[in-house]
Amino acid sequence: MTLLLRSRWTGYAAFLVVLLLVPAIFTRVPFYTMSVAVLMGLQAITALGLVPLTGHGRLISLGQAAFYGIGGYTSALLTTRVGLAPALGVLAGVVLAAGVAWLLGRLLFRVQGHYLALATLSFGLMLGFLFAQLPLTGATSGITSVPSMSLFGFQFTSDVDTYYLVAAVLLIAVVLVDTLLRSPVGRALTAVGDSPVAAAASGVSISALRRGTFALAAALAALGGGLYVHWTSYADPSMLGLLNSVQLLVVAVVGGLRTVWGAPLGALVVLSLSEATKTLLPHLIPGASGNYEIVVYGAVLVLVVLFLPNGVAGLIRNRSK
Amino acid sequence: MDIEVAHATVRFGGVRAVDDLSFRYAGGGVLGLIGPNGAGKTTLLNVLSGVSRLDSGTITLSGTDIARLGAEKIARLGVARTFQNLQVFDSLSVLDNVLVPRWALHGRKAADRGSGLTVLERVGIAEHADRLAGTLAYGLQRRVELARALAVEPELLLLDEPLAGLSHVEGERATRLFAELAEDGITVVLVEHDVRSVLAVSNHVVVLDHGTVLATGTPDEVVTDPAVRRAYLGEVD
Amino acid sequence: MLQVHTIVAGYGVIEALHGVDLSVAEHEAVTLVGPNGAGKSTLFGVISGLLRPWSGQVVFDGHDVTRWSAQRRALAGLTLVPEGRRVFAGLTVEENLRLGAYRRARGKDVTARVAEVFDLFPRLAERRRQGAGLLSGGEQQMLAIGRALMGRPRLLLLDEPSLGLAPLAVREVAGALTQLVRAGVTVALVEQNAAVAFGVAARGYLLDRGEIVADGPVEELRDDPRVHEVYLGESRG
Amino acid sequence: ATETQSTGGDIKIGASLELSGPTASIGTAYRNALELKVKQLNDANVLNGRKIELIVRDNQTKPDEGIKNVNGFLNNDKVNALIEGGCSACAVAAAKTIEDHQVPAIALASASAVTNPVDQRQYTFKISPNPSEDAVVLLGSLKRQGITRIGLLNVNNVYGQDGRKSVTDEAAKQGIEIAQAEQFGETDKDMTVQLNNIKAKNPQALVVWAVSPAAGIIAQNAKNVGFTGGVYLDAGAGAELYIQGARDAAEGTHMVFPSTLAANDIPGDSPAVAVQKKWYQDYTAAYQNYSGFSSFAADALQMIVNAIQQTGGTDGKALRNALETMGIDGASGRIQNSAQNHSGLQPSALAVLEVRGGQWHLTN
Amino acid sequence: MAELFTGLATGMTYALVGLGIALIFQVTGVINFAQGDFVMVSGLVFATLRANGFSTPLAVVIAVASTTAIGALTHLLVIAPAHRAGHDRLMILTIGVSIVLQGAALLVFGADARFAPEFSAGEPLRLLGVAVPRQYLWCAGVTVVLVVLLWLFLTRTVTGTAMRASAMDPGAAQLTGISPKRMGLLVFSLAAALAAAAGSVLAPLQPPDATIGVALGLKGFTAAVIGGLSSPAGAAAGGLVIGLVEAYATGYLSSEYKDTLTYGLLLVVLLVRPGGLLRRRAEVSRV
Ligand SMILES: Nc1ncnc2c1ncn2[C@@H]1O[C@H](COP(=O)(O)OP(=O)(O)OP(=O)(O)O)[C@@H](O)[C@H]1O
Ligand SMILES: Nc1ncnc2c1ncn2[C@@H]1O[C@H](COP(=O)(O)OP(=O)(O)OP(=O)(O)O)[C@@H](O)[C@H]1O
Ligand SMILES: [Mg+2]
Ligand SMILES: [Mg+2]
Repeated sequence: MTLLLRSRWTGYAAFLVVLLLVPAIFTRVPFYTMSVAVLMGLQAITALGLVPLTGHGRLISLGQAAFYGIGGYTSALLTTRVGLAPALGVLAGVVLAAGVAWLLGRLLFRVQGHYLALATLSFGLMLGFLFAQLPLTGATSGITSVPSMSLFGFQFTSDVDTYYLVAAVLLIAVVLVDTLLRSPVGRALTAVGDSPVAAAASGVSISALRRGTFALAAALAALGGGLYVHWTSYADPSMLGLLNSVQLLVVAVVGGLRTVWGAPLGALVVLSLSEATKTLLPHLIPGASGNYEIVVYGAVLVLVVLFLPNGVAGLIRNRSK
Repeated sequence: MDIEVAHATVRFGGVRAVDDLSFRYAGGGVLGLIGPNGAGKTTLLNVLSGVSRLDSGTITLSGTDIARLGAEKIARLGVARTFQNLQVFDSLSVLDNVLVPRWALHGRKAADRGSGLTVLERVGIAEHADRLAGTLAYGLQRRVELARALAVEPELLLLDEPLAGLSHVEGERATRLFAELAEDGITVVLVEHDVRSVLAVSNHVVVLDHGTVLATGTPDEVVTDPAVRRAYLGEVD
Repeated sequence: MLQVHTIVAGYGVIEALHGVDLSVAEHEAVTLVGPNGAGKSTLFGVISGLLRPWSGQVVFDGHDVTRWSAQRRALAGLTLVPEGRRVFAGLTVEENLRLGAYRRARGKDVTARVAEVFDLFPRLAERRRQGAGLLSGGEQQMLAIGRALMGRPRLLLLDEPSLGLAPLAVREVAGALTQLVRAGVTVALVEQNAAVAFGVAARGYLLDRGEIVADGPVEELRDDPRVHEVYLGESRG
Repeated sequence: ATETQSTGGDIKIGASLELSGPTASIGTAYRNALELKVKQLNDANVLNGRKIELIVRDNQTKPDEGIKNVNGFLNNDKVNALIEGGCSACAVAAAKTIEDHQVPAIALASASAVTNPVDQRQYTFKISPNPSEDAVVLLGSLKRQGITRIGLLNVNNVYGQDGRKSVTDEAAKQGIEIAQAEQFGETDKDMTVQLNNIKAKNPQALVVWAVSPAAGIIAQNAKNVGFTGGVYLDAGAGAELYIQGARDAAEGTHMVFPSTLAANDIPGDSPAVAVQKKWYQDYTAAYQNYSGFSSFAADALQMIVNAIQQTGGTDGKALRNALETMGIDGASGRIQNSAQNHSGLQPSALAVLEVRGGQWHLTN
Repeated sequence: MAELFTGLATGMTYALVGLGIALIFQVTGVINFAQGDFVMVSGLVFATLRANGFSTPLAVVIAVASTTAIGALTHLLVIAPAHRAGHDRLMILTIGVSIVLQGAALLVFGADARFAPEFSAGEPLRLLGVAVPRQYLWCAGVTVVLVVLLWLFLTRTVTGTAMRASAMDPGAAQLTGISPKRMGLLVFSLAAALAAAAGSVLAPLQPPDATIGVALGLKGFTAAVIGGLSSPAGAAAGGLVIGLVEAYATGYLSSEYKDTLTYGLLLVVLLVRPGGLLRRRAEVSRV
């Protein structure tokens, strides 16, 4: 037990150290910038919800971007139109997204769990098209001039400042989700994923558990989306795109769906890959502007998935054994 | 726990898996439930545990009508079951398999390692506590099913072929366990094709065929029933 | 017909078989018995090609088939009825059976063989258009056996064929196996039902913790104290 | 950040363009144009020995990627100026970063949010036909022909919605009635139903805000539903691609576009006209097909170079000031920026063109 | 009336892409995100060949052959080596393939759309007062033929049954002599061939460019989903339903909110009929 505790807290500590080292590294390695670091953090936060939902509960969501969008738009609207403080705006987005997910879950999980993928797909598309049309959400132009994040009087305007904020949020989110997964609730969730019938017959309230997990995933996505709009000062319908949901699944699967380390590792690997191909390849193949890098990026993605059956996180765990 | 089944019917398309079935069992001891393949035994356990719904008829457990309750609600009434087609939680450890129902039904306090191990010891798989349940041999997974049901601390225990795949040695041990459980006051419903064991531990036996009661009585009464011999045991024995 | 030389096999880092030797002569019926977790299914997995051994050799019909895929072995006449039935849940009973003869028979022949299986298991005939996943446990077991018979194997491996079958059906299966052996099919059988194991087979092996600890004619094994300790228990098979 | 930028060496210009994703064909035309223009400028040695170095990166039409590209250019490549492609959302999302770094950027995107509000877009400029100016030219032309009732069909994205708003506003001013307005999705391939709804209201002309290949499909659909009024497209419809896509339905349809596209028809031989004609010829010689989008990219680069020549250095702030007051006669026509207007392509650059004999010509 | 024809016409294009997605899903449980890119490749090959003087039949044959080869290669190089991979990983692998195909197509064909003439030249036909381009009849014919052939293949031939079986339990399939790898190869080749047929027949109507794969795949995916993902016929029906809903929403409600309405309706359908439109019962196994 103490060993377990120790390994767990060393994991968090190591992660903290890595997070703190990122600025130093990212300003020295040619293809990184702090904005890449910020985006990695945001994608990690957003993809983190897929670990309990998809990794343990075996529910595939293709609507994670919809909640990312709900979070972003809610905060963008409340801060620009009502003048709410950004932190409160983000909070409101998180609550709204979780609430919507909870209600949607009420309808969805009453019937069949694995139709989640299909229903979230249509939900995301519907919402995306709606936001791209409504005058309230600025239609396809989106909402511009969203104020920067501020907390306790501190303004997060630069990429570096934003990075520290995102890193802190990510660390807290990772610890929370990890704690949840290690708790009896997490065990029950895994049980529901393995055999819903047996879990129900064991007294587990499967619909509540699924709904809760869905809401948690939605809340994390909304958190990522909220931080994103205050960083770029801009919310636009592409936030809700299906491709964004797919990208989040790619991040989570490449990282490893079964552990909380999968989301940050996946974000690190996937984004590094795209940045590296984009910046380094033109130097390797002269005159290869543009399209070679897409091919190489896709091919490397395939190789990573082929050779790391349990994601990048699995690799690290195997090594340490 | 008193079981009353009245005019229960479960249809699948044209098939009547349970067909206007009625019987009553006063509870306590072991109720043996036997019958040929496809007689409707598993289907009956499914409706008793809320996994399937009745198409018509009623089922009451100690006076509570359970026809409209879901599996989880029925579990809260103190009903536990095992599955004929293994349904262990593959990606959890053996110990966690038994802790899930303890947490769900009795709260965090009841779900400690010690209490889990006690249950595992009872079915003889404590040595495998920390292995992933999905990697165990078939016979051991069968016992994980049993342990998980016991972890509920049920009043009514529904066992669907709990001895299938167990070695003789383990089968005998499990049969003794059923008798002990009955002595502890748990009502055990035992579906099993190992007739010798069923007859040995049951107080009362119901024989199903084509979804209805073919015969019912003490073990001695049913084995000598010619209809049972013809439909289930075969002429010779 | 089959020789297995010093097979070592396992899963991940766990070694389940520590150098097993076994052989089955043509037209012979052999049984492999042992406690749960001994490695019986693992050994059958290796023989059938579902599992690659870490080292050792499988020789079938004079060919070293160790590196052959499972499907190649199946087409060559080596068929396994796997543990846990593994019927194709989304296909109908009849489609399952027809696939049993995949690339080994055509048109009318297949239909004739299906009819033979229906003769053996009339229950399946009643369910021929039903999805196999919806069958009762015993019906699925019948289907798994029937599917294997469809391919007219020369060496038939059965991993607990009696599992989930009602006594009458067990007797029918045992009878059918005896008939097959008489008709010249070679059979190897894992069974927890000692009556079936020792009834059908003439010779047997006792596997315990990944090693063969005894072997010989079934009459001898029946009285072997080691067999009693880990397999038969108090009662007599 | 400005002090780290080079003052004596090569001039670095970063271009974040859509080379994959739904608008890759436009981004690719921009890249071709930039590469051609860089070569021309370097060959002509316009910067006295200092070479222009162009770095192109794909933004996949995604704001996230756009931000990463722009940050990489500014922080790692230390570029002296930026060019952003046609993805409006990418340009808007990157605006804040560009302000922070005080490096001038010229976007080729059309949305007004790219340069508005100007006080938050001090360093961002754009060159592309402004929807509002297109509308002025287009509706002015319709009005002169005595047309008073039009139908409107636009694609449902930033480009189309901007156009719809501009046309609606301008129509109100000119006293033209919009009998029926319809919309279609970015990936839609059949607009028969929308055109039927429009035709049912009997407008005299149809105004279309769509890009290729949808624009070509619309021309065909319009013909098939039997719409007999004039068809007027906005600049996005594309040049050759539109004609190829619309096939014989293209004949007689119109488009507002920089007159460069009909370079051979432009009367006179003033220096301004010569620039347009030369670009048309150069681009066609280099890439066989002329792309109507190419001139914007060429002009963006020209303006940056002019600013460097003017200020004699690469200080971001000085360049910005120069761009803000700059006026040139570019390949796309007259461009004149001001403190209030960072989107200086002039209506005078635009003309209404017509397809005759499978070629774009100036409408008589 | 125009709504009906337009709806059916666009629906058919969704259906053609959805067919292959449903086929691969039904047989392997994998959602193939590269299906739209197969269509794209075939469309580009077809259009390029036509532009270079090849006849329609020859261009179709070459387009189908080359795309089928790409499908087979996809399986051999990407899917087969990932044996034992879960569906989530396989899905990501197909996303990787989709990215590679898009990049490769950009390199080979450039970014511009390619235009191809219709299979049979001539003015659009007048059906009930509506002008319908002749190519749509080709689409309709091809869709119907493919759906019927596929259905017959999957349910009436041993190979079709074996294919479905190997998806349900590859191990058990091996025990009956089926090679899951061969079946996988067959299914990917078949799906690519379907995509290729779709790509050629659609090219004259929807000028293909290197980047349309994603949008096509999305529509096909949606069609397959509405059809319950359980059968190619379902996907075809799903495609037609989306096409019709879109067309009628555009015609009678609002072209501005047509997509919102379409997907809102889809969501409602999924909530009311979780098995998709065509399926009566979702379960195949019990406890
Ligand atoms: N979901 C279903 N759909 C169709 N038929 C079903 C379904 N469930 C059960 N059946 C049929 O109902 C009958 C009863 O099945 P059940 O599983 O209850 O039998 P059983 O008595 O448990 O048999 P066994 O001893 O073989 O386990 C069987 O013939 C089975 O095929
Ligand atoms: N998938 C697996 N992963 C890891 N270990 C496994 C796996 N399958 C079996 N084992 C282990 O291999 C050993 C042998 O198992 P096997 O299934 O061969 O036993 P068995 O003799 O068939 O038992 P039973 O009578 O219960 O079926 C056991 O210790 C088991 O836990
Ligand atoms: Mg049963
Ligand atoms: Mg076994």
